[in-house]
Amino acid sequence: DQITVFAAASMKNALDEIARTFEDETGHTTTLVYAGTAVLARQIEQGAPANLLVSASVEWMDYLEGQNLIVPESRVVVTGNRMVLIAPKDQAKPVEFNENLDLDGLLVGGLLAMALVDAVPAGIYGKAALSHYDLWDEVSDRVAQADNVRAALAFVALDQTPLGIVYASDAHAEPRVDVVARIPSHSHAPIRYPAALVAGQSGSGAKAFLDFLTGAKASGVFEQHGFSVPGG
Amino acid sequence: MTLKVSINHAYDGFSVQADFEAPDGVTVLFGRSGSGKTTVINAVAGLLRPDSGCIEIANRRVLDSKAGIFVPPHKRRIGYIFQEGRLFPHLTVKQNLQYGQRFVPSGVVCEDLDHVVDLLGIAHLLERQPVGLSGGEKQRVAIGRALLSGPELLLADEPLAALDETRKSEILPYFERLRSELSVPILYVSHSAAEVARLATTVVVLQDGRIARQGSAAEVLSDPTVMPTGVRAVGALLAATVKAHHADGLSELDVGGETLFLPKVSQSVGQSLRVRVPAQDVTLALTRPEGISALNIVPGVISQIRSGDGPGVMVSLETAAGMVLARVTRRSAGQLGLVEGMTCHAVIKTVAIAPEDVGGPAAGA
Amino acid sequence: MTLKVSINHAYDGFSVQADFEAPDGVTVLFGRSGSGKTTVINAVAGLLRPDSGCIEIANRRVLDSKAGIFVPPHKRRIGYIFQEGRLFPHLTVKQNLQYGQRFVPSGVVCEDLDHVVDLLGIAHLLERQPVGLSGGEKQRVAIGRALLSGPELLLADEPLAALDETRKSEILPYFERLRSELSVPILYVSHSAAEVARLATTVVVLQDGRIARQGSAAEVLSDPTVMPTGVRAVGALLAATVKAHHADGLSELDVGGETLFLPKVSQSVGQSLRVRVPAQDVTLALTRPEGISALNIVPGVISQIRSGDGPGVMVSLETAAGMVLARVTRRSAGQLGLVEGMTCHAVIKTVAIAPEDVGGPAAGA
Amino acid sequence: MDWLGPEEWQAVRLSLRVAFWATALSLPFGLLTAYALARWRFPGRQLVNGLVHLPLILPPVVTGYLLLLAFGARGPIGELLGPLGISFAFRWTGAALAAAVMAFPLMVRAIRLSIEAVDPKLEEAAATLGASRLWVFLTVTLPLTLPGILAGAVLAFAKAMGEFGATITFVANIPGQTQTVPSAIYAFLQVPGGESSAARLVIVSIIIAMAALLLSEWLARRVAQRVGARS
Amino acid sequence: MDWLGPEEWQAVRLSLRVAFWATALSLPFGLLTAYALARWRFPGRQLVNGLVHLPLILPPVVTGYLLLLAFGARGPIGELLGPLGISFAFRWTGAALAAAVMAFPLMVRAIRLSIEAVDPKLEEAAATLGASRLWVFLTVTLPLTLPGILAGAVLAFAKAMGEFGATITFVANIPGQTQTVPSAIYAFLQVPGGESSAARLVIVSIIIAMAALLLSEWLARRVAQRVGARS
Ligand SMILES: Nc1ncnc2c1ncn2[C@@H]1O[C@H](COP(=O)(O)OP(=O)(O)OP(=O)(O)O)[C@@H](O)[C@H]1O
Ligand SMILES: Nc1ncnc2c1ncn2[C@@H]1O[C@H](COP(=O)(O)OP(=O)(O)OP(=O)(O)O)[C@@H](O)[C@H]1O
Ligand code: MOO
Ligand SMILES: [Mg+2]
Ligand SMILES: [Mg+2]
Repeated sequence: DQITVFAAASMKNALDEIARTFEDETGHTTTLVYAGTAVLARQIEQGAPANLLVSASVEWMDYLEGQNLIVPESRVVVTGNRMVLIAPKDQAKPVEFNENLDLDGLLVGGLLAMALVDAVPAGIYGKAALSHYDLWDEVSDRVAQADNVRAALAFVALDQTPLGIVYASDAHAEPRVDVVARIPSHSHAPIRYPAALVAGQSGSGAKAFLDFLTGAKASGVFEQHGFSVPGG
Repeated sequence: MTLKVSINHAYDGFSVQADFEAPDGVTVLFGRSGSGKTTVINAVAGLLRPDSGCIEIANRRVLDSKAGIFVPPHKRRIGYIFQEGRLFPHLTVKQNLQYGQRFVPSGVVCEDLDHVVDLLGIAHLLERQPVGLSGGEKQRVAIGRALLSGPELLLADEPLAALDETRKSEILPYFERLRSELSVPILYVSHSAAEVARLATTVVVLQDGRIARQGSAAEVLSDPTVMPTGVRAVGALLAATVKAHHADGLSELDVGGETLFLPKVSQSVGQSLRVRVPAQDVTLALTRPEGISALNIVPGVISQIRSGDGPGVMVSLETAAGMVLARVTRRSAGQLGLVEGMTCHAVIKTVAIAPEDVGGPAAGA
Repeated sequence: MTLKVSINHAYDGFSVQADFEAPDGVTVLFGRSGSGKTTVINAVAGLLRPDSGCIEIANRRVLDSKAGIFVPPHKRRIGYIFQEGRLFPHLTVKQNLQYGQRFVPSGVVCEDLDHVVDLLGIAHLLERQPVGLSGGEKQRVAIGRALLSGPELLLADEPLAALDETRKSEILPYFERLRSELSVPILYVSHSAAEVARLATTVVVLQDGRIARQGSAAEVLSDPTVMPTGVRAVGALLAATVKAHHADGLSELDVGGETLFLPKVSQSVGQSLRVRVPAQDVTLALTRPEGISALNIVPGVISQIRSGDGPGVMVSLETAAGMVLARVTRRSAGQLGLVEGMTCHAVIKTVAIAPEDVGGPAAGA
Repeated sequence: MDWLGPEEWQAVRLSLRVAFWATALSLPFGLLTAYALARWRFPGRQLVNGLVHLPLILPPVVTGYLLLLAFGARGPIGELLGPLGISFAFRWTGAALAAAVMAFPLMVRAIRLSIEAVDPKLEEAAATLGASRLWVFLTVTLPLTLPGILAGAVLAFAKAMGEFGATITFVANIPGQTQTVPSAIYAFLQVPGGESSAARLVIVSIIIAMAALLLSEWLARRVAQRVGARS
Repeated sequence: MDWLGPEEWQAVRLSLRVAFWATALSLPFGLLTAYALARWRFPGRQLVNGLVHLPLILPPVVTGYLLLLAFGARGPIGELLGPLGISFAFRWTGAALAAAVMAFPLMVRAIRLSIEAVDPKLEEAAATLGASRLWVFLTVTLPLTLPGILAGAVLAFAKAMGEFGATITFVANIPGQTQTVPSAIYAFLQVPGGESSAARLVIVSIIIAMAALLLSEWLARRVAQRVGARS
């Protein structure tokens, strides 16, 4: 079969690898379409030719489910992630991320890079974590919000901001940044990447790919790219 | 009637009200700057929709404001020669010439490209772009282009005004050839007496937006009261026939039995032509002067003496050659005791007749 | 010397090589179309950088190709009057006039706006935009604008060429007034004999990019071999003084003791002026003709008879009024037996002298 | 060149195709709109003018979203055209539509200016020679406007080559179908280590766009020469 | 109007400020570039022309990224200007810079065309009256180019109002500092159900841009009248 997968852009590296393995093993061919989750969800709403959606946002998956645009039974969480606090390489010592965190001191007048805190999942999680430790009000007007988490990562990687909050998977792949703190996952809603078959478009191939995504090989690849299995 | 015009049009502060009929041949719309000539000719072309009126071209009604008829320019079957040429800069001369050909209704017999090119002497220009042409060359191409669109009426709005004297005398003969060799009637706007003299079958004089006079070229040119360009342009128009060309560079013309010598004219022996004799170049003598360098001395009877505001009087002399006008000072007229009915001689200097005042055969004249 | 020019410039297929000095007064660059006049005047203005040469304006060297000197146009202290006016469309007439004033070097005494406005009769136009002006009005403003920039040399490139006869005769007097009332020297490009006659102190004749002749207006105009516009433009230039204005509209002039009657001239009694008498308007008579309407009969001695290619010969007559030229047919000359040394009479028709041939006092002439 | 992978070459080819068709197919509409804005006085003229400029004013994402709503498979226009076999949704044709819409204001501006520069007197002259309004337009206005049309077209082409926001929002980023060079660049920029791949694509787009630009300047000069500046 | 929240109003005000300064400050450079491209023949002219067009050709994200590399706090130009107290990084000035860069090709195009339409004979005339090249430019070329400059400026303003990709990549989205209307719209579109909030901001930007457009057309007509078309 020819399977078209709509997937959140930040999963490109991992999914490309998984899809290759899947193709090799099954003989199916896959087309991976990457864009922001919001864009993909809207397109599915408008009848996009996707067999499968891998979302970076639980909310959008809920929304599509509410519109009966996905096959609810097929919905699974394929992987998860953690948030981390990062700094440009070799510029900061590891710290603890808790209510005693001296963000002010760490920022030294600079900004904290994040994804859009009210719109993009990575930003929403990050803001939740900061709020959880009562750090949000202190820094809220010093957050440089990027349109996606990659751009936030770039700010730190290019040494434009002293700190950033991004996914562990992003930090993992970017050699120009150091993780200075892992953000406790209980401080925000669990980070999950739900996937589901698109209603009316679900062939057997798509189902097979979805199964493959939840399989052990895929989990291994996800882990290699810094994703962490939900609950793990 | 080739053309019937009856229009009213008002601009801010100026109105044109013109009513005339133009027969075959060349009708010159004559008038000073701002008298409304362009307004009239544009109305005929359909480039201007007058407030009201009625226009007929070759018995087709192209405008009738009462009946709500307004035929757009491209359906009027006219050819318009503009003062500035308006050649299409992106086409070669040949393509410019051929531009209108494709729009000629089938069945209409139309001028032949080669013939027109010949007539206008532009064969060597065909492959060039208009940019490099001189003003005179441009105008000849513009004439050809208008001709080749198969018009039932040619319009020309001061086609020579932008040219210098040399170019002017280069182009005028082409219009004469159009008049004599082709059957298309022409409505020609001008404020030059020389052009009227050479081209006009009929003259329509416009003054301040009104028709002041209509008549033959000879009538209008000899009338100082309507000459829009002033008394210096008044003159007689004589119809002549070429009798001989002489070896010393003079042509001998017969004008109603009288002989006139002019610097060599282009017509051949036996052909007729018209000669404008400006009134200011005519001297009057009581007796035939002897021992004088002027070759042309024509006797006649004074039929009228009109004086204007200036120091001059206009004397009309009935001669065998036709009416000759002489403009002399009031003082001379007094000293010579000129009165109507008196016999005297018109002395016309041979070399004073300008080449632009000697024209081709007068169609219909 | 006000202006020294010595330049070489080659275009594709045409080269200009001009070398002349212009004294104070009006120097007319005279030549037919394409002879290189604009090239020369643009080199003087600095709008064209000639291949090589040397130009001095009022003893300032503005071009010296050897020394690598090239003063840009805005530092040459010239005023240039273009054929097409080139008024700034976004400025009012007044602003156009004042445009150059701010660039006048301090310390230079410059024409006064009111004086220039008066001189040119444009007071009523000051608040208008150039768009609505007639061609003649535009040119007057252009003249004023050039004057007010405090130039040490005025340049004019056929400033009247784009105008019709009426407008021309409207503007010419203003140039005469410039010549007589202001001290700025003028380099004036023209191909009109009438303009040369009225304006020129010195004439430089250009032919095919070379200087063919340089001399006073009277000399050049009377020489058929260099007249660029052909034999019809040749004529004598007479220096006259107004003796009286008569009630019948004639002015009586004294020309070297001879009396000449002309239609009323604008100069007042006692003032001097120049009159161009075109050769073709002069008739020769062996004896003083009687009973003839021409008022001006001047006796003289034939000093030269030149014949050209055409049917005419040019007869120079030494008279008390100065040299008078008559163009008569070869046939007449033969019939009358004209030879050098012979005495005869020049008959000049009063009304044949065109108003544009009668000019203001000749500065330096 | 082996420094672009097959998928990248595919994106380059697709971008060229998209930009070409976006330009070619919007040209007649651009011409018509420019002519109408330049020469006609009709009620609602300013409205049309404003509408044409909208894609310039709005964030591309919004334009893409509006296109998605209108031309998507479920959108009103999409449903209308669907039975005719015309579909834009998630196909390269849709990418072309998005690029065309985004480039339209630039194209119209350029053409309009050059139409306004054509002397109406030449059009009058053509009419007196028997040419109807349409013929006048085709044989006089159009050729004289050619330099402007060229400029407009190449501007549109360049813009189409670079369009991203509206395209990805409207037709996503499907390799081989809707993944143009800019979306490929975007995708590369979304993953760590993608910068160098992105940079290679950036260089390719610059080369193509520059070539188009140079070509157009050269053509415009040639046309201008032939037509004769200020004749 | 109470249908926009205070933060949205802030975005509107900021967008206006950004677009205004982006237009105003890039205008002199746009003029100079347009003049150079229109009137001077210098080596590398086509290169400059190409560079000017780059932001049109490249995906905005790339432009934003390049701006970040050059003008960011650690970028070569950023480090140069930093000590002078000029900083673009994460400030509204950076948003203005990004908008200016993105709008620059449009501005230059429009101005260049109108400079090319100015008759050099008028400039010559001014020189003979004593005006130096600069004066000629200021008193003749510039006023005669005004309609084109206006058109270019308003085009740039409109584009600046709509610019998003380069801006957010360069200076992020800091409410009150760099959150322009387009980033606010983008943010709304990222969450389910955000469409209606986005729509309100879209309408506001349309109104503003249309007003600018109408104003410019009106001004251009007035100027053209005063200057006298084809005189
Ligand atoms: N579009 C117009 N609006 C207002 N007035 C006009 C318009 N066109 C012409 N006029 C005026 O109408 C009068 C006649 O103009 P027209 O062009 O018909 O004259 P003309 O005889 O052709 O003059 P010319 O010999 O100068 O060409 C002039 O006073 C002119 O100012
Ligand atoms: N830029 C140019 N390139 C090539 N040839 C030129 C150029 N300018 C002028 N010429 C040629 O040089 C010759 C002299 O031109 P110029 O304009 O100086 O003559 P002119 O005497 O002013 O003529 P006119 O009376 O027609 O204005 C002409 O043959 C013309 O074709
Ligand atoms: O991959 Mo996302 O939708 O930018 O978080
Ligand atoms: Mg007229
Ligand atoms: Mg010249």
